[in-house]
Parts: sequence; structure tokens; C-alpha cells
Amino acid sequence: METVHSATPLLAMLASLIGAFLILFTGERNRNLREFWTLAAAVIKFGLIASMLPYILHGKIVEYTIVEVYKGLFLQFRVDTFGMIFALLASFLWIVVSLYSIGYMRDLNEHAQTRYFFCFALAIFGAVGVALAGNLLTLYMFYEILTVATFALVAHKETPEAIKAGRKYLAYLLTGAAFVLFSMAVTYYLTGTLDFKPGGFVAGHGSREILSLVFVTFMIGFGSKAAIMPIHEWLPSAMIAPTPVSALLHAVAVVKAGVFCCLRVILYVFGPKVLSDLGLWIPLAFVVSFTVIVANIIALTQDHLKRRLAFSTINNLSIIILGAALVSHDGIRGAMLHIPFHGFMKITLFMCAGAIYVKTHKEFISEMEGIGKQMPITMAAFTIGALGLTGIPPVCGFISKWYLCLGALEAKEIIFLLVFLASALLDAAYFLPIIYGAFFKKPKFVKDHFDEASFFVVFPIVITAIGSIFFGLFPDAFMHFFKLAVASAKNIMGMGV
Amino acid sequence: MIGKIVSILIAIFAASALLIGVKDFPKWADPNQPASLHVSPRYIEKTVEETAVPNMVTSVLADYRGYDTMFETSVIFTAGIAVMMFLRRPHK
Amino acid sequence: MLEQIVSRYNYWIYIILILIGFYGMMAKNNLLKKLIGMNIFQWALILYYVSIGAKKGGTVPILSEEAGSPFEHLKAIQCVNPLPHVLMLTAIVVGVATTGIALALLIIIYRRYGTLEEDEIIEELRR
Amino acid sequence: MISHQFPVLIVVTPLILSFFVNVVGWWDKRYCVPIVFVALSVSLFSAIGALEAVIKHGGPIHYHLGNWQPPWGIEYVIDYLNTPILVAIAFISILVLIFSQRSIEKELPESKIPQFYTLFLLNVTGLLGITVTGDAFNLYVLLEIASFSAYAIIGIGERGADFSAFRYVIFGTIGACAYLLGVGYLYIVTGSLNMADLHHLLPKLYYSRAVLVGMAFFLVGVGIKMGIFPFHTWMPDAYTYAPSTVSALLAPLFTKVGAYVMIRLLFTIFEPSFSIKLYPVAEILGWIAAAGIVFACVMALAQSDLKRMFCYLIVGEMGYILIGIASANRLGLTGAILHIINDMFMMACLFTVAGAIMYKTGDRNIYRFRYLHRKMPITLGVFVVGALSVVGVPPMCGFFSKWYLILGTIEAKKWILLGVLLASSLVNAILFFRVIENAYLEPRGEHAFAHDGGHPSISLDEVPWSMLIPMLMIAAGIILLGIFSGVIIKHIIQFAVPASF
Amino acid sequence: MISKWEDLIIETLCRFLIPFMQTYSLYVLVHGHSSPGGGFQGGCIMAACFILLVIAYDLNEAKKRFKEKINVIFCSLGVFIYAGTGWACLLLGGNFLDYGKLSLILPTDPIKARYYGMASIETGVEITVMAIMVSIFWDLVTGGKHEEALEEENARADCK
Repeated sequence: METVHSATPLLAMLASLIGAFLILFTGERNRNLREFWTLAAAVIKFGLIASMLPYILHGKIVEYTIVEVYKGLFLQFRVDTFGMIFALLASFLWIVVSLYSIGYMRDLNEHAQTRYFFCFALAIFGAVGVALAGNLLTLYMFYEILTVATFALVAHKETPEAIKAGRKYLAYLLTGAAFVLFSMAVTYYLTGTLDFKPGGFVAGHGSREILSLVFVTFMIGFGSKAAIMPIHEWLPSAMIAPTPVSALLHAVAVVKAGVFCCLRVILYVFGPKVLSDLGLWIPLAFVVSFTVIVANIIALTQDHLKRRLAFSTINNLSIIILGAALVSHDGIRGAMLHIPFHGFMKITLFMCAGAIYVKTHKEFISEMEGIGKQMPITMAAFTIGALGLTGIPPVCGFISKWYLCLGALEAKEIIFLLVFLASALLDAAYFLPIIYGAFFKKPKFVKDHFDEASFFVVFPIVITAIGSIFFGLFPDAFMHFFKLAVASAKNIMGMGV
Repeated sequence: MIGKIVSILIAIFAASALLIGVKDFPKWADPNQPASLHVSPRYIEKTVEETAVPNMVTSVLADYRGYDTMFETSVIFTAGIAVMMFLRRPHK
Repeated sequence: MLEQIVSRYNYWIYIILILIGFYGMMAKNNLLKKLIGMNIFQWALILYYVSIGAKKGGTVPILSEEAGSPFEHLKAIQCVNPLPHVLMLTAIVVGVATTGIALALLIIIYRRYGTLEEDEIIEELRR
Repeated sequence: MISHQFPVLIVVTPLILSFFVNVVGWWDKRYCVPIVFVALSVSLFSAIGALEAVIKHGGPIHYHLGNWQPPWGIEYVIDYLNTPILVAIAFISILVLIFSQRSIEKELPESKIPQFYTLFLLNVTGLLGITVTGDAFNLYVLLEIASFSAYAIIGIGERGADFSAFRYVIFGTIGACAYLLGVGYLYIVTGSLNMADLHHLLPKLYYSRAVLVGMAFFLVGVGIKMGIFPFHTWMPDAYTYAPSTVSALLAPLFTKVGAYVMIRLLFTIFEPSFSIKLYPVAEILGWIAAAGIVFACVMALAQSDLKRMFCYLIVGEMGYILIGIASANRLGLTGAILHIINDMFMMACLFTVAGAIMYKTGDRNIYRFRYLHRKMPITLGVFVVGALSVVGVPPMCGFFSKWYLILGTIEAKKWILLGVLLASSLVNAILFFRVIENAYLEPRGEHAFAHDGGHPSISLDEVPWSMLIPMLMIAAGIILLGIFSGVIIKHIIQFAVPASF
Repeated sequence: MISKWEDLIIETLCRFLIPFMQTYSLYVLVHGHSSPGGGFQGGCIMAACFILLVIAYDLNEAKKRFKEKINVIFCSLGVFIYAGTGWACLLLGGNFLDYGKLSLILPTDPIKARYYGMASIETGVEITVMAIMVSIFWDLVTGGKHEEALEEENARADCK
């Protein structure tokens, strides 16, 4: 695999960093300029990252070393296929979400918008950094930046609950970070390197026990961000944050970053071989399947729309990890596909929830009966997203779930196949009632004329909704998620497609 | 009261620690103790031909280890300035 | 044991002095007494150092022409070791300086709190 | 020619100019700061020159004062260990000087200013001298100069400063005397005062009890000056009540210089074989460090006064350095040395911020910081940088030294120390996010929700630029030190670690 | 003790003593090279004269003879002479405090130059010690408020 040395990753990172500080210095004085900076940074970033796509598709690797920290330890960007998936997803959805949040913030006339946009840009900075990081140290660095930046977003509303949620968030994630730091240090001490390698690099270093310990601490550390039960508690309570933030948290940056890190560790640090040799994947798989089922069941009981979505997120994240944990070719493929696809669908759902809130200040599902007549576009998009998550073609969720099921079969693990199917069913069980109520139940108050939220709010929803169908029909369309996933699965399993 | 007992215990502890060290000391006024053999002989024997000063204390103070003495003077200076700053009132 | 003590009695003395000074520094409630304890401590140290320099049968470390001993043939054995004395000149000066600063501080403290008893001052500060 | 004189210029330039400051300040106070600035910049320049010289020469450079060969004369030694620390000291003291002007005008009566700057300069002189000297007794004298000026400039602080300064006098004297006892015990068995000479003489005496006791008293003396856990009791009061400039000067420099002296003592005067293997010094230090960090975390959580919280933080940071020493291997010691420099910057950052907040609001209680982010955003930005650095968020420098410390503890298989390190960084997170919450977040209802722009009554009221620029430079230093820590280690610190590791 | 005593014997005695003390302190200074003595000792004796002056007469009398400004300058001057000697050696191309290099400007050989170098620094020490001791004495006995303290004491004396 040849490497291309180019500063593009650095420039892509700087785009959002500089953007963030431009936003900060522009401040409240000139809102349009400030939000122009946001969009400009987002577009430039996406452009730069997309410009690396051709190299990656040709099986090359884009690399840029900032500085050497210690012997064999660099601050380094290394863009491979898997990182590319996440980088594309995050940077693309940033454009959408920033459009959306401009509309949202203006409609609701939120306070401290400068801080909001600043931290938003920093969060994306962290997320894309996680995606492009070439080794664990760099990844940890951006992981921490992401954590700190998101704290301000979670606590943005500054109500006592919001502040409590922020504290909880920090408590969970910083503790997780400490675990990560520990396992990172041990890994470096054992292997003398931290560079990601498809198929893992710890093989042959250290004893069984120490490796298992390190794996467990890694999973606790990153799992705290990926909201694996029982350390998922911060996620539902973080729903207090403004909706674009929840959208960011769930679909794009934070939890996805956690899942991404988990996959990095599973596939690029330990590797399928070590996992199956040490039998580490079995407990992991069982924990996440437990998460899947329980999260779904809890989701059924939630009446607060965003909380229900939150638990559906927990469920899907665990599905992704499960796919990776069944060390099978298709499973990995499905997991990697599910990251961007779930991102698209879930962000649609959240932005719909936000649109409803902006327009009607309704947060509870029981209040939303008949809302489909009032805001048809929004609810149509919502329907698409929901159907996608339940895995109904032609929405993209079908594809990833299909491969996940294939993976379960390939690994000859019928239990986990059942888990996948059950989760799909349960998804249906808690999404369809919403849709049914929205369209077919009689509204409490009659309001027949259309009353959509403002353009800035609706437009992104439409985009993502269309996107999720589009990727369902052409999974290998312009962002080439499919090809990328296939390629990385190939590299990891070390066998042809 | 407790404080007094604790402090006297600490003091006794420190003193006994010092006494342990004393066991390995050379005898008092022993002309062959290392302190008299290692560095100081040069001060005694060479002072005149090297510094033309018959008073060894002065020659060591002002020349061999003159740098210490400079800071020693600065210590006095520091103390004077400190007292001045603490107490002296502005002048009318 | 006795031989130990007799042959090194100077060190015993300085250690006893240090004990006294240390106790005074820690246990006394009156700041001025603390200061006195501190001085005892320092002077005990100076005693220790000076006693290192002693030599049996050594004279003062000053050459004098009329002593009739030409400078060249002077042996180290004949004079006491001048180095500790020099060091202790420094230590003395340091002690004086410390006392000066401490006294100045005590004057301020007395002006501000009207007392030199430690516990009363702490009471005053709590308020 | 001049380059040959760098080691001594570092020290004697501030010394001789401090006398000028006193006299000139007597006529006109406006000339104090410029003179001090000149003096410190000359030392900074010479320190950088010395660093270059050491790197070019590739080893320690000896400078014989009065042209007397050691051990008869006093010598200055510059090597990979102390030159970076010299540079850091000079740099930070310059920044603190620039920072000091306005806050000193505010906090001190005008008649005391010349003496204050004289003592300021003498203090820095002492610290630089301690760092550069190669003679055990000379170190004592310089320690006393630094301590005296420290007593003095602490004693003129707010209410309670005088008493805590007197306490500091008592403790400091105990420390200095303990150090002097250590020197005496080594002198009576070796007859030498020169560090390098002691290093050669001691090994055959390693089984003499006098040497052991001497070392013990060395450690106690240095520990008191460092303010490590059992001996820290003078520190919180002294640094809390001192003028904010003074705590911004002493808190970063003095304690770290003590840490440097401890490393010198353990690995230059004694050999690692003695201080680590022959006696379990490292073990003991490790336990002290662990206890100290735990204690410091608990106490810091209990404080509501910003400066006092930082003071307990210093106790904890000292514990980190001790952990690095205690893990007794190359990685750990690298971490310790790196942490000395990083911690200088972090503490300078935090205490200057505290000073700036004092300057504007006159209040240090962290529960009264509400709306501060509207009042002084830049100051708080700097504070956040420092806070994240202490918490250990990359790319701030605090993370990297912690990283090496962690690797060191893993290599030394000291799992308890490792746990303490990780847990304490979490506690630090709690500490700082407590402050950040109070400063940044405004519980809803207190500010009108509908109209943005927030509280009309609170407007931007930032400290003057003469205070902002140093703070910003320190913050930039923190980030740069973090990113380029690898370079520093590669070119300097890895040679500073004793070769026997 | 800082106010006037109005005692003839003491005043006369001091008038008689002080010149001798000052001479003696200078003697101790210059003979520090060949006999016990030196800057510190001489300086302390010299300071004792002024302290005696304060005790026998009063602060004003002493300050007439030894102005406060002069005192401040002397404080720095002494140490400055010391460090300046070191700098001179530095500028003459030697190491710091390498008196041997002074032979380039003194009409002597390097060895003797060391003798003179020490003489100069001892003088510096004497000046500083004298000035500092006096100023510390003044500050401590009057609590820093020199003339005011004097006036207060005089007032108290008048009340009696």
C-alpha cells in the first residue's frame, strides 16, 4: 500500500480550526458574517477531504506527520479507507447541520450563539481529527478536544438540568479517557508503536492476560463515548441540549467518534486474529447484544421523542460494534456501512424532531398526533428515516443491515443474527406508532393549512432524507461508501472480495 | 499540650538521626580527618605564593571562595532592603 | 560507648543545642520565642561546622613573619582548617539577616494584631 | 570570548543591576522596571547562549570562578539538565515582570516599589544561581538569597501575609539549616564541597551512616523548599496572601527549582545506584508522592479561594515530579524533567490569571465568578488553556509530561502510582470545570432568554494589555511546549537523564 | 533610646570614643589580610559608632552625620564595589573575580594584584555592612517612622 505525503489532511483540519476562531472573533456584532464563516469552513473542509478520495480509492494512503513525540511515536494524520468514511460523513453532515442550526438558532432566538457555533466548529475539528488520526496518540488528542468542545454544547441551555447533564457527560467521558490513556500507555510499552495497522499490531506482544486487560479497558474507555450499556447513562440526559447538538452528538460527531474508535481498536489495533485467538470477541458481542435488546425495550417506553431517538441510537451503535465484533468479512463491511448510513438517517430524524419543536414546542410523542397534516414535508422525511432504521428497502439502512446479517451468518452465529432481526423488529415497533399517529390520528386541534418551519430548517431535512434514499439505491454513489467499506474490510481480513 | 509532646518527639527523632550519623564521624580535632586532608591543605600551604595574603581565612574568604562572599554580602543587602521595605515610611 | 561520646563530645553538644532550638521553634507559642529557638538552631550548626575545622596542635590559620616559619615549609598539619571558619562567616551573616527580617516582620505583626501569641493571631485572622 | 562567560553572566548581571534598581528607584520610580527588564533579558540571552553552547559542545561546560580549579574554587556547571530550566526561569520572570507593573501599582504603596523590584531581581538572581551552580555550599548561599527576598515580597501582601511570611521564615530556616546539615555531614566525611568532586568521593563511603543521614537531611531541606506533601504547610498561606505578582513569580519558579535541586542531589551528587538501589529512597519518595497527591486533591476540592486552590495544586504537581523521580527509569525521569519546565508555564499561567482577576474584581472566590466571561473573555481563555493543560488534555504541554510519567510508572511496575496519576487528573478536571462552570455558564432566568446579547449591565472590562500580552505568551508557550515536546526531548532532555539509566 | 538623654558624661565620652572606634574599624579592615579582621568585622565596628551616636545623642544628631540618602547609596555602593571588581576582572578578559587579571591595570604582578583585589572587595563589604547595619538599627528601633518616633518620644518626655 503506497503512501502519498501531502498536507491536505492538515489543511482540512486547519479549515475548521481557523473557522472556529474567525467565528469567535466576529462574535455577535455581525451574525451573517459569523454564519458565513461557519458555512465557508464547512464547505472548504468537505472539499479538501473529498479531494483526497481519489487517492484512497486507488488504494493509496495520504499521510502527513506534524511532529515526532518520542521514539516511534508521532503526531500524524494517516487517511485510510475507514477513516475516509467517517471523515466524509462528518464533514458533509457538518454543512447540513450548520445550515440547520442557523435556522434553528435564529427561529428560537437562542442565547450565546457565538459560543455555540465556536464549539460546534471545534467539535467537528475533533471529530474529523479522530477520523484522520494515524495513530492512537493523535486519535486520543482529538478525542479529548472533541469531549471538551462538546461539554459546552451539552450544557448550552444553562438550565440546572443542562448543567447537570454537562457534568454527567464530562464525568463519564473523562473517566473513559483516563481508561484509554492507561491502555494506550500499556500498548505503547508493550509494542513500542501506536500506528494503526489493518489487522492489528499487538499480535505477539504481551501475555494473554495483559492483552485482555488492555482490550477491556479500551472498550470501557471508548465505550463510554459509544454509549454501550451500562455506561450509556450520559446520552439520554444529554438530550437536554438544543436539537442540532443532539443531532451532532448522535449522528455525526460524538457517539460516532466513539464507535469509530472502538472499531479502530477492534480492527486496527487488536485485529480479528487476536480477537478470535483470545476469544475476546464473545464477551464483547454479548455485551453489545444485551445493549441492543435492552435499549430497544427502553425506547418503547419513552414518550419524549428525543429520548426515544436517543435509545434507538444506543441500539444502532451497539449493532455497529456487534458487526465488527463478529470477526467476519461481511460483518465488518456492514458495520462500516452502517456508520454513515445510520448517520444520515438518524440526523434526519433528529432534525425533524427539532423542526417540530421549533414550530410547535412539542417534545412528546403523545402530543404529535396529526402533526403530519401540519408539517407534511418534515413528517415525510421522518418516515423515510424511520423506515430506514427499521431496515426497509430502498432506504440505505437496509443495505447495512443486510450485510450485518450476512456477517452473522458467515460467522455461523445464529444468536446474533436473531439479535439483528429482533432489533429491526423492535425498531419498527417504536417508530411506526409515531408515523401512524402523525398521519392518521385526528389532531387535538384542527390546523389544516401547511405550517412548515423556516427554509433553513426544512432544506437540510430534505437533503438528508433524499440522501438516505439515494444511498439506499446507489450505495456506491459519489462518496463511495461502499467501495471504501469493501476495501477496508479486505485490508483487515486480508482476503479478496 | 499534644503539640508540645509531638514536637519534642519530632525533635528527639531528628536529634537521634543526627546522632546515628555521628557514630561514623572522625574523632574530634583529628588531624587526619578527611576534612583536613582533602581540600584545605592547599589553602594553608599555598596561600602566600598564590595570593600573597598570610591570613588564610581572608584569602579563602575573599579569593578562593570569594564568590560565596559576594552573595553573602548580597544576603545582608537583601535583609537591609527587606527591613527597609517592611518598616520605613514614605518621607514628607 | 563512653569512648564514643568523649572522643566526639562536641558533636553531642551541638546536637543537644539543635534539639533545644528545634523544640523551641516548633513548640513555643510566642513568635519571639520561636525566633530565639531559630537562633539557637543556627548557632548550634555554626558550632558544629567550626568544630570540624579543629586540629590537635594546630595554630591559628594566620602566618606571621616573626613566628620565624618561612611560608614555604608550612605544613597543613600546623594550622587548623580555615575552610569551615569561612563557611561559618557566611552562616553567621545569614543568621543575622534572618533575625533582622524576622524582627521586622514581628514589628508589623505586633502593630497589626497587637499580640505575638500564635493562637491569638490565628484567632484574629479567622475573624 | 563573550560566549565563554555566559554561565556567570546569567547570574551576575541581575545581581549588579539590582543594586542600581535600589539607588535609581530612590530618585525616580519609573526607572525600576526598565532596569529589571534589561537585567532579565541579558540573563535570558546568556541562558539561551549557554544552551546553544552546551548543545554544540555536547556535554557539561565548567566555569571556574576566580579561575580556581575546583574543588578549591567555586565552579559553575551548565549541562543539558539545567540550561533549559535556566531559559525557562529567565523567560517566565520577564513575562511576570511585564505583568507585574500595573498590579503592583494597585496592590503596593508607591513608596515600596523600588525596594520591591530590587528584591524581585535578587530573587530571580538567587533562583538562577541555584540552578547554575556546581558547588553545594554556594547553592546554600543562593538559596538563602532567594528565600530572603521571597520572605520579604510575600510579607507585604494583603492581611495575613505578614504572619504567613513569618511562618515561612521559620520553615524556610529549618529547610536551609537541614540542607546545611546535609552539606556538613558530607563535608566531614569527604572534605569537599564541590558536587562533581563529591560524586567521585562518595562511592567508597556509601556504607557510612553519616552519608545516609546527610542525604536524609538534604532531602528534608530541599523538600521543605519544594513544599512537597508533609512539608508543604507554609506554602498555601504564603502564596495565597502574597501580592498576586509575587505568587505569580514564586509559585512557578521557586518550587520547581527545588525539584531541580532534588534531581541534582539524587543523580549528580549521589549516584543512582546509591539513591535508588542501595537504599529504597525511590520507594519512599513514591509513597510520599502518592500520599501528597491524594492529600492535595482533597484539600484543593475543599477550597473556594482560587489562589489557595492553585497552591494545593502545586503540592500535587510536586507529587507528579516526585513520581517521575521515584519510578527511577529513563522514561519517568524524562517526564519529571519535562514536567518541571511545563509546570513552570502552567503555574505561571494560572497565577497570572488569578492576578488579573484580582486586579479587576478584587475577588478570588470562585463562586462569585458569574458573568466573568463577559467581563474578561481573553483572561478566561488563557485560564482555560492552563486548566486543560493541568487536566492533561493534549495538545497542551501538561499531557505530554504526564504521558512520560505514566510510561515510567508502567515500566517500573508501580501500579499504585499509575492509578494515583490517572485519578488525580480526573480530580483536576473536577476542580477546573467547577471554575469554568461558574465563570462561563449563566443559569437560565438570570439572563433574559429571548433577546440575545445577554446581560446589559455587564460589559467587556478586560485587564490592560501590559497584563494580557504576558498571559497570552504564556498560553502560547503552553501549547507550543506541548506540540514540540518531542523536539525538546530529542535534543536536550534525553541527554539530561543520567546515563546509568 | 532614640531621644536625647541630656547626660554630659555620656556625651563627652562618646565624643572621645567614636573617633578611636572608627580608626579601629579601619585598622581592622586594612589589617584583615595579615591578622584577624576584615570587612565584616570592620563594618560592624563602624556601624557600632553610629549606633552609639544614636544612643548617646539622638536620631537627628546621628542623621546629621550620616544622611539617610547617603545611607541608601552606601548600601548599594559596597556590594557594587564588590561585584564591580568582579566585573573588572571579567572585562579584563579573565573569569569573574579573577583578581590576577587586575595586574593589567595595577602596577603589580598577578599575585600581588590578588592582594589588592581582595583589599578592594573587603572595602566594599565594610561599606555595605556598615550602611545596612545602621539602617536596620534605625528601622527596628523606630519601627520605621524615624523622625515621627523621635517627636513622639520627646512629647512623652515633656509630659513627664
